[in-house]
Amino acid sequence: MRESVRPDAEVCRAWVREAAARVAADRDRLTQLDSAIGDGDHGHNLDRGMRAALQAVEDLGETATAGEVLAAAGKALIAKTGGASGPLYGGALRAMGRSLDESGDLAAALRAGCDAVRKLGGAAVGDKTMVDALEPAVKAYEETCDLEVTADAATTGAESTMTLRARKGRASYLGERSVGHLDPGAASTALLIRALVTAARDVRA
Amino acid sequence: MRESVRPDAEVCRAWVREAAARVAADRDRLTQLDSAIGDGDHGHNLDRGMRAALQAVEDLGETATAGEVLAAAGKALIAKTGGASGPLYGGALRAMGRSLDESGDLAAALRAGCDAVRKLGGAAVGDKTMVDALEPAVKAYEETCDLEVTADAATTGAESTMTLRARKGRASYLGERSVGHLDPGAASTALLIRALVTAARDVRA
Amino acid sequence: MKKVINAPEDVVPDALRGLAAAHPGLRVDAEGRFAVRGDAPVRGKVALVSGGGSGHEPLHTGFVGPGMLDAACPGEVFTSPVPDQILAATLAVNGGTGVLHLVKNYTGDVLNFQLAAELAADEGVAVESVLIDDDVAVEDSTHTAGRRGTGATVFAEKIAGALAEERAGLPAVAAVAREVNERSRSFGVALSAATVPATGRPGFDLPDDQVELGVGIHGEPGRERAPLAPAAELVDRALTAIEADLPLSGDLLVMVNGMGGTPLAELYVAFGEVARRLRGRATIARSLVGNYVTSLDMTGFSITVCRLTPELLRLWDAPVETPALRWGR
Amino acid sequence: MKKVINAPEDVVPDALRGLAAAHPGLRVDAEGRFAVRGDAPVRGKVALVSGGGSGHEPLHTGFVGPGMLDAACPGEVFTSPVPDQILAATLAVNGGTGVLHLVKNYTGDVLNFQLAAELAADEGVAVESVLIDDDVAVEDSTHTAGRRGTGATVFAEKIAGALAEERAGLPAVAAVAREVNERSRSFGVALSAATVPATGRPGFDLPDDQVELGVGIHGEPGRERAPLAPAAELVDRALTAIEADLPLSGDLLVMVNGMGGTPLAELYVAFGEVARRLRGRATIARSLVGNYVTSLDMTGFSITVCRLTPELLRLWDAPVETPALRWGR
Ligand SMILES: Nc1ncnc2c1ncn2[C@@H]1O[C@H](COP(=O)(O)OP(=O)(O)O)[C@@H](O)[C@H]1O
Ligand SMILES: Nc1ncnc2c1ncn2[C@@H]1O[C@H](COP(=O)(O)OP(=O)(O)O)[C@@H](O)[C@H]1O
Ligand SMILES: [Mg+2]
Ligand SMILES: [Mg+2]
Ligand SMILES: [Mg+2]
Ligand SMILES: [Mg+2]
Repeated sequence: MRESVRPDAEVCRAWVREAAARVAADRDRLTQLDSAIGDGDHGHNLDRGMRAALQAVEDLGETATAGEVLAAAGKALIAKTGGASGPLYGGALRAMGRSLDESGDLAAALRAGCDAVRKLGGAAVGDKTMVDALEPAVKAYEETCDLEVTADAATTGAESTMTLRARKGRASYLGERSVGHLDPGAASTALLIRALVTAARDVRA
Repeated sequence: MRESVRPDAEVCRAWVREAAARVAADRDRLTQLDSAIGDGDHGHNLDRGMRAALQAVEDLGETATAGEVLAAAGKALIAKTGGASGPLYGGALRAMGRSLDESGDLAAALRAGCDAVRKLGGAAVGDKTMVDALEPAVKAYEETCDLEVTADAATTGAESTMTLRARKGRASYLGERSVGHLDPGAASTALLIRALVTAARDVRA
Repeated sequence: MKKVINAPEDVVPDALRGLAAAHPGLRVDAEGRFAVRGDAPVRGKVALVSGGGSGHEPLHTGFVGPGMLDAACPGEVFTSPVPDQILAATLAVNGGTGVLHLVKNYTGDVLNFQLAAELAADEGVAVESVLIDDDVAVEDSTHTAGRRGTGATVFAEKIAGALAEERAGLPAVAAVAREVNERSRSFGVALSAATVPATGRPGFDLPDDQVELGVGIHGEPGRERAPLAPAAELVDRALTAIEADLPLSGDLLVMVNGMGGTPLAELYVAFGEVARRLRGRATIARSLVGNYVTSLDMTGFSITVCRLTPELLRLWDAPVETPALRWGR
Repeated sequence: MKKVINAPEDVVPDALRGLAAAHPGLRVDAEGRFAVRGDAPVRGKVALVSGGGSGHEPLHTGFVGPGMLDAACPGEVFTSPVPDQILAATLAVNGGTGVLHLVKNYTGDVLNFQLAAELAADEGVAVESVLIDDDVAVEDSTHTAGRRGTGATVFAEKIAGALAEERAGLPAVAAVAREVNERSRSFGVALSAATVPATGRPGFDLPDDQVELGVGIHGEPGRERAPLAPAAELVDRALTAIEADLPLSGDLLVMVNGMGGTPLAELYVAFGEVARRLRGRATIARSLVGNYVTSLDMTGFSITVCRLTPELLRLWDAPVETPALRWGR
């Protein structure tokens, strides 16, 4: 088994940059997913939030730590995203930041982020939320320390929401009618994790 | 020159019946004409009014005079049509009724009806209103006492409104943009006069 | 056509039944098609009667009550009321000191109110009529039907209603209504047409990138089509048209009125632009933002401005208690 | 998309600027995105703060003023507000005796208000939160997100606001808000979807002959589609759903609420059907008919019913002075 990555501030900055770019590119797709089983704003929310996060990170001094970078991004996400995903993603990034500054270890940080989402939102795997992408991804990283495998697990997890009936979030109002649609938050989670792979690889290369 | 017809109660009843049927059949076309340069209700207004007029005439006793038939129809038109056309057509029929009971003569009655419309509405020929169909029809009857010629004059008059710019009624709000459309009230006037021809012929036959 | 109705021909009486159920302070005759304030007739008070086609709610039924109208007569949708109902309402509210008919200037309304006034006079009731014609979109000349009555109707009903409540005589109440009309101007902008229940189709077609400038409240097309533009520009077009006719300064009463299908937030956006454009040149002393003179589900807005005098302002502020306007009590 | 706006991203601050211009009795921070009553903070009074996505106007900004809310925080369109603005509003209205957060039960609203409450507590302000979850269209269980908050929000804001105005303490004000919520139920019917400015497309597609039963106020699709039917039948479906959860008898407060794009006359038609259906079984003691909790330009309506107690009725009747509700003063 590989060793868990110890992302530095540069990797974290690159992650936020890459994530913002991917969310901007996929904004309309994510919003469309949310139109089908939610209120049609997820892509726009997250795009607004990620642009603010990117700005906040760029406004940070050169000396900021990895943890400070994620904390700043998380705070901006909370301040600008709104909706359910704002506090959830913002809370996750802040928890990851705290964890990184303590341990420096990505596995621990990912677990901390996932715990934050689960604690804030109360959702478990199978509820058709971002947790369905996040939890398997974190588990995969814990087991393999392979970022590609982790990103694939997130994607597979996101796809698994297609057949689920939502029990949390706005899609839950649809009951049976939520089946047959991807969860927008799970889709964006897969995208954010994929951005992390790219960031880690590009910075190292 | 022929002699002016002296319509009896039967002809007047037949006229109301025939007019109601024609308006019902052309209701949507008249409303559509009104949509283009007015508020899109003329056919529906007149249909509602003519149904009430027909009912009122059918409720009349056997002994009602020609004048009483038209007065009842006019009163019902005023009570149920609404809009500009209700008082105008209702007023015209009541004036015709009064004239018929006085003189018995159709030429005089038509002139009285036309005068009533002009007095109530203040429109002259060329203003793009029902007067553009009514006035030439009445003049044609005064000159020829020929109902076919009269109806043709009404139709020609109605068609003449196509190129006019409206100065009265709702179409006047359009200014130049009213040009190129038939006036709905002129169209319905042509139709009502045509109904009179049919009624007079059918009853006599 | 998608509407919350039972049958197109029943919309007016059905809505009147709902009005009656919702507002015990009104007396509603759903068959006779008029609504009067519950304590009518008020002895010794000049009574105000208005009416017009339905589809403009809350105009006029929503303005019946102490401090405003004594009666409202809704016609069929977008069709003026008939003399019978106007006469019945006039007789029901006559308090012995005369009745004021507030009539929006449309041929149909004018003719039907005129017939009703003649019938009322036959029954010994003194009726005066005031025509409201505030819409600057329409050419005004003695050779035409003249300007349409739109938003200023609300102002006239409120202000004349307040004066009547103070027991002013019929000439004074009529005079103040005329004064409000003379000092008021309106201009409307439509983004899409209304669909009348009876026809089930939009009254006009408007391409997705066009607006109808100077639209009428009965779905009459306006005078000009223009490209869809930001709110600031649409407001500018409307105010420019108004100011060409009535220079704006001093204390103003301003209404940004929704056509029915436009969200309140958009009306506030428009009002913000009005305020910005008038800043430094005139004072918005009082305002209304909302749906007051609607055109069914039409989208768009109209702006109505009245140049206030201290007395008009005082009467505007006087207590009013109706379904749609309520303050001071 | 045709809207009276400048740019989609400016709708919320632009509308707030219009709100400020129209209502001098409010203090509006368009950048910070909240509105407070002009005399805030009111010393010794429990302050009420609510908020939620924009696009539901007059909810919540239209309910700020004496007798109702102390502050409202509008989020982006159909998106819950963020903790910063809720915190700023909370601090701005805190009169020293605690602040009540009235939160509609949506995950986003719950989380953002929760974060704001924690931040306020850090600054020494006592905050209690009451969740509004009155929408019977949604399955209610501990395993789900629970029911949505809709029309009962207006009732809770009004009634708790009245009690706070009487200087009741935070526990009592929170308790009466909870009581209103427990005694209230809602159900919505959409005829067409709303178009959010940012996306420019309707939130869902509804065939011309179908309605969405149990629709949410953020354009969330409902639970079931059904054929378009007469108003009487649509009302019956809504009331049947409500009564399955809360048997109706005694004195009721009933709101027939428009979704934004539906003409007032249709809402009165619906209210007439509600009154007819309840006749003989319950008393409509008070009612509201109009646009109170809208969904931009969505067409359709919702029904909200609250089983009143004499005390709730007394508080409902207490004076209120806000842009959208005003009586008794
Ligand atoms: N309780 C929850 N726990 C975890 N994730 C949730 C929860 N509720 C919602 N989500 C996620 O948030 C996504 C929706 O985000 P977004 O559209 O931005 O917020 P909103 O639903 O408030 O409009 C959902 O697709 C889901 O993945
Ligand atoms: N002043 C007038 N004199 C004569 N006819 C008129 C006048 N005003 C309107 N009309 C006629 O009435 C017709 C419109 O009738 P209708 O649509 O029923 O009434 P409204 O315009 O009130 O909706 C017009 O097409 C025109 O022929
Ligand atoms: Mg969403
Ligand atoms: Mg017409
Ligand atoms: Mg008409
Ligand atoms: Mg949302």
